[in-house]
Amino acid sequence: MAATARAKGARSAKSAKSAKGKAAPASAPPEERTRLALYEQMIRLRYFEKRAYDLFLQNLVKGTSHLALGQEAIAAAFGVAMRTDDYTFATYRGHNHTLARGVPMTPVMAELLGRENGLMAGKGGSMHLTSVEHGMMGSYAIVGAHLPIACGAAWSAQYRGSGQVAVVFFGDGATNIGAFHEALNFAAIWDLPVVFVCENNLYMEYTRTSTITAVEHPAADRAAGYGLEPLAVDGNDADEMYHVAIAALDKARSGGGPTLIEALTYRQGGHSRADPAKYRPQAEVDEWLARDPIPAYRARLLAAGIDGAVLDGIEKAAAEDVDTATEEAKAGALPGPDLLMKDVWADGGASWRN
Amino acid sequence: MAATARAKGARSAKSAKSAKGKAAPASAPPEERTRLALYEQMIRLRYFEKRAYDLFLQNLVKGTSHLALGQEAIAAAFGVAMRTDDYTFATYRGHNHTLARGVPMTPVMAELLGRENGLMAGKGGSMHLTSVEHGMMGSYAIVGAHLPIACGAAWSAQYRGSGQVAVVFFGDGATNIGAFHEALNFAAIWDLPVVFVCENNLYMEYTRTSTITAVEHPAADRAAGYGLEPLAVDGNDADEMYHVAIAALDKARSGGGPTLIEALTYRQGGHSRADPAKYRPQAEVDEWLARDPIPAYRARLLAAGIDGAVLDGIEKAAAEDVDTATEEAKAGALPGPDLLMKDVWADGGASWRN
Amino acid sequence: MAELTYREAIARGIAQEMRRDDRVVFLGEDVAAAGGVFKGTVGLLEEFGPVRVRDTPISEQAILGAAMGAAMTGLRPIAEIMYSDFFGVCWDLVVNQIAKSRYMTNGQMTFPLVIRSGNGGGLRFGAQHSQSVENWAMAVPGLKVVVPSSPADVIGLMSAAIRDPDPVIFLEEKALYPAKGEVADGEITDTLGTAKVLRTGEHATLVALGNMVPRAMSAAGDLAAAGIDCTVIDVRSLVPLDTTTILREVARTGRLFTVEENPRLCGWGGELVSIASEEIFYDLDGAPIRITTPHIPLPAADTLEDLAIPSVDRIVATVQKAMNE
Amino acid sequence: MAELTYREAIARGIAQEMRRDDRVVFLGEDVAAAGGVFKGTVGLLEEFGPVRVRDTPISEQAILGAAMGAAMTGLRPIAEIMYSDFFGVCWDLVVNQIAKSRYMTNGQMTFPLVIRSGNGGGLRFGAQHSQSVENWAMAVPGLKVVVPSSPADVIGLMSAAIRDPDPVIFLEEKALYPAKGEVADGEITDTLGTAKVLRTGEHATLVALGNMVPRAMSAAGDLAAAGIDCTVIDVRSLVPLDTTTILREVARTGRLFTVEENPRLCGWGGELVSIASEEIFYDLDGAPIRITTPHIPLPAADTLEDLAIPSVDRIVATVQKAMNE
Ligand SMILES: Cc1ncc(C[n+]2csc(CCOP(=O)(O)OP(=O)(O)O)c2C)c(N)n1
Ligand SMILES: Cc1ncc(C[n+]2csc(CCOP(=O)(O)OP(=O)(O)O)c2C)c(N)n1
Ligand SMILES: [Mg+2]
Ligand SMILES: [Mg+2]
Repeated sequence: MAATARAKGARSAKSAKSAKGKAAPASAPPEERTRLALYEQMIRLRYFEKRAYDLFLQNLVKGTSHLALGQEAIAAAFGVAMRTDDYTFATYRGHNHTLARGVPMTPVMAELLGRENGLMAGKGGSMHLTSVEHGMMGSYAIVGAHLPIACGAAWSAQYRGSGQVAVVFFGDGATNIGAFHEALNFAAIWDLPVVFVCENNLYMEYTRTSTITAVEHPAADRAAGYGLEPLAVDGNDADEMYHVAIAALDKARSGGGPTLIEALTYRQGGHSRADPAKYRPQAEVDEWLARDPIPAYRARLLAAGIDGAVLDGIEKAAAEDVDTATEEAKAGALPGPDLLMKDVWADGGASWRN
Repeated sequence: MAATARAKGARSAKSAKSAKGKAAPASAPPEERTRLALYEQMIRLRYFEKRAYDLFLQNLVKGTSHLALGQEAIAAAFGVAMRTDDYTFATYRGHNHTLARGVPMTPVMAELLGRENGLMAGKGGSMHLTSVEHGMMGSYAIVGAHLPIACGAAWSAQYRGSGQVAVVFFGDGATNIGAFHEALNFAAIWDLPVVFVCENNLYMEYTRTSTITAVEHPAADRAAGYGLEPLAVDGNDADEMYHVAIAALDKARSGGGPTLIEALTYRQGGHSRADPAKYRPQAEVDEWLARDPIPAYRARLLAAGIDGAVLDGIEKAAAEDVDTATEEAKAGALPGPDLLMKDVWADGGASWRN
Repeated sequence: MAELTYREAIARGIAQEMRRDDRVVFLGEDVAAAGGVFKGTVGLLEEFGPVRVRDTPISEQAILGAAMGAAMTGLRPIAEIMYSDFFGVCWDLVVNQIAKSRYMTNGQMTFPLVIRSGNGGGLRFGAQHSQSVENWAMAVPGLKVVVPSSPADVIGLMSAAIRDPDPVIFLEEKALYPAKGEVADGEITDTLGTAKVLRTGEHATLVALGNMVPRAMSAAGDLAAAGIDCTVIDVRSLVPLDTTTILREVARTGRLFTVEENPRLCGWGGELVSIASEEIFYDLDGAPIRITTPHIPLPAADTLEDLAIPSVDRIVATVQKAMNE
Repeated sequence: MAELTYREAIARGIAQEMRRDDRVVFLGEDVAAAGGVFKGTVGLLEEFGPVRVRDTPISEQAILGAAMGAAMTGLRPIAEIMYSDFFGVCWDLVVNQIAKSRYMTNGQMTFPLVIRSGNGGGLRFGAQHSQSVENWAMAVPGLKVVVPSSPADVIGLMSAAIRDPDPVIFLEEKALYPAKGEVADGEITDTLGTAKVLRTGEHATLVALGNMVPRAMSAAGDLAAAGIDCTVIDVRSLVPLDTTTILREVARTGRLFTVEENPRLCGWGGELVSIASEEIFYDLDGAPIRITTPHIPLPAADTLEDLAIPSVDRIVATVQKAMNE
């Protein structure tokens, strides 16, 4: 599909705007079971994060935590589109991307609560969710760092001939840090099987990214600088995201090299638990709440003739899973002293002397 | 002139190729005294570096040193075009840019020889030539670092309303490091009076830059990513460089913000004294030796009716200056112990304790 | 006299200096309109305007490059690196450029700039947002390094740092942001390179920095109750280091204990012990002892983080054991 | 048995490991076609081909990110950072990502990778190309740090570093690249975390690293002639640190002298002195003394650089003065 056709060393970049047109594919909607999977994913992510939010308010979540309420369509689309052995690299805003790879809710919730049954036994915390067995290769809390790291996993896949693809999610604000630039050029020249997904939710922490970025589309308008096609898509449309994800994954898997996707979306809440997000005009918030990816998608599925009872079932199951996860997480023990000095080194220990 | 017209937030980049056409200005050649100044500059730089090379061979130059033989037109053009209080930021390959700001030859030569009468009394060495009184704000040896630093000097000029412009020179290889990306975006969003000059001599140290860069023009093809016009020019044509320099400096001085210039040129010698440059095809070297900026420019001046005796005089004077500088540098004392513990701090000392 | 939080003291210190010197400018991420992610710079944009107080992109190299270039051309910039862990993405500017350029240019340039950064653990932020990096900076010639432990010191040392002609790494202890303290009215300024003796004792000297200072003080209280009478010194400034005050107290008491939040290896306490051992070896009545975080990345869970960072109890137990040997 | 330079030993060590394990890949700037700017990797491209030996752009963050991502997914990459000063532009990957990710993920990941880098002064390259950064790395939990001082150790420790399952910072002393030494034929491998006693004496122990080792050895020769009989220890590995060997010798001789090329503050010698003072205080017969480069950026001029870095004469004079006090 044109939106992901690669023009290596492309001398001229079509504007993200025009690409945006192209990005909405003429292709048919995904088949029903795919759409149901997408809906189920979005619902599970939404319910999980709403519960996580309640638990902050009860002061059960220690440290910080970053919700992606409103951005679920992107994580869901890739979660459904990726091969089970593909690699995901996320940021501190990584709950959705972790769950979307099939990581159970309980260890994720328990990690937020700092319990021993947490995904990393409480040693990593909410910003570093990782589950290697699910291809969730980590959540990274220093802006930009994981783009080069994802290139490394892609390089390894290329070297091993495994056909795996690395998908790395990052924000609009991350496009202005040096690591972004180095990773994009590096991936392009080595034709690495990596998909760069910029979740453009318009804001860094409290600053509107457009006020500190030289171009309108922080990712898409940089694509030409790496010989890539600009690609700006609606990150709140699960079907469109799914098509774009499939195309980028196929291209990477077949040796076509990297794709840079800018998915427009919105962070319905604050940057982190500490943030009431007062800096955003109410009109803007309202506009985006109206573009919430989930209700719209539910309506679309009903319009497509899917039985509402099926969707009810999905919602009910997700709600039950969240309740169970909450109980199991709360019941988790606090990590004990034995964990403190474990696993600095591969031998399981932490000794710096002989 | 079109070549420097700024398209802030430009959504679409014209290709560097087309810009190259535009970059050769329709405008009239510089006036005669400007052209003589350009010739004099090029000759002085060329003679100086040839002598520096001889001194390596005599093992009088300590440490390393990086020549820019063949790249003189760029330094000369900016040297002539800049205002005396403008700021220059260069790399380790900075002899030419230092001399072009009017720094006398003796202290530069003496610095290469590690003498007390060196520009920094031998404490900096050839990679860090600096002369604040001449607006030569330093030569930097870590690739990329000085681009953000130049932004700072430009920010300061903007804040003080001084009308000064910062000009920063860097190589083609430097366009793939993160600092390049951060500096360009930063300069664009703050409309900083800074001119970024990429001296594209086709190579990093021993690696051809085109083999590790995703686009054909490492600088110009990135311009659109910062809302800047692509601009690739002939760095071996002193007249063209001069016009481009004047346009970029005027634009910056009048609040028009940054310009990114890619000047195509060639490093006639190796990367550093250690490098015989065997990795380059002889045909390529020959082609570029044929495009040496100096003989061509001499011929052009003669064709324009300038008396050859005037040019002979320029060459004779430059040769004498180089001889004098060599003698004075060689006669310089070796830096003494008193210098070792001086000027870590503004109080002139180096104490870390009270 | 007013009671202020450590957090509030930051804006007060910066504002005090911006009022008296319009060469002082301030930039960083979310520092202007939002008043800082730790709310340490609330009100500065309103008072000094968008030309002197500027929000930046997430471009730490650009932030520090801007500060360095501005400092070498006559301004006195303050740059914020939100968390000190992020020095990792702009370390070149700090250690290779800012720290060295004065020396390399034989004194042609000076760099009157301050880099403020939230430092240290205790907030359950995990390994990438909790480091104590003071020793990273201390190890690099050309940087002054300051870590205040009270609101009054925040103001005084901020003032001194901004007025100082050299680059100062000003580390704000995140765990202390909510800490309250009495602060005098009017202009407050202080002197870099001076340690503070917070309490004088006969038996041992505890030397602490930043977030460890209040813990050392309460440990000293408990130890006094147990019959061990300690001097407590707040280092405040690692470079310049006030060895005069510290060595005097260590020599007088004969015993040295350092309390360091950093992971053990190459911490400032090791440097201090080596200085004391070399210069006042025969005044030491027993082994100098370092109390530090073990040499591990910091875990996120509260129970684990509390086990890692030196606690009052660990300080008390360590000192008691050593003194009773 | 063959005589090899330190420079040649690098390619030999890497080739030895690339032959036995095709998970070992190598990337860096100018390392392949050019064989490295120090000519340390000549022949590797020819033997192992462009898929395993790759030239990169000037993108240190990409280089180390690539190594980290490859290591967590089954490869055993070797990355070159041309000069160790350049860690400044990729420090985040080293200290925040590579060093911490195993611990943060509760052991889900391992990072079997080696970062090679040219380290130290003596070549008149000036302040930005001459630093000894071993202590920057030693201060960060999760990194192993190795600095060989001879061609044989280059091969053996390179082999050990590549086979080690943890990230190893492998610092090659630029000043030693031309140094020659005898090297056994066939496979050579060694053990990380082991110091070497190069010479045994009764009166004092000199502990040195990298480029300072040959200087400590010749100083020991001069000192012996002057009646001071020294043990000389080559630390070789800062993390893990062979405290068993070092403390044994220091306790036996009663005197400790460290010889460090790094600027003084927070050098490994300070850490070592603090360990010795804490653990074998009563075995020390006199003040432990550190011989280091003063705490300044390194000057470029040969005369000045030679004054800055510890010389044989300075070692001899310092030890003599201290022993005769
Ligand atoms: C190098 C670095 N600088 C600053 C920060 C602090 N920080 C954390 S998240 C964030 C905003 C990131 O914005 P964006 O990339 O748009 O991602 P989003 O949070 O919107 O998903 C900032 C500035 C950081 N973690 N790392
Ligand atoms: C961050 C960093 N990486 C690598 C180097 C080593 N190095 C010095 S010059 C150079 C090549 C630079 O090429 P280019 O930018 O084209 O400039 P040129 O030397 O051609 O003028 C390299 C890789 C460095 N100094 N800094
Ligand atoms: Mg965002
Ligand atoms: Mg070049």
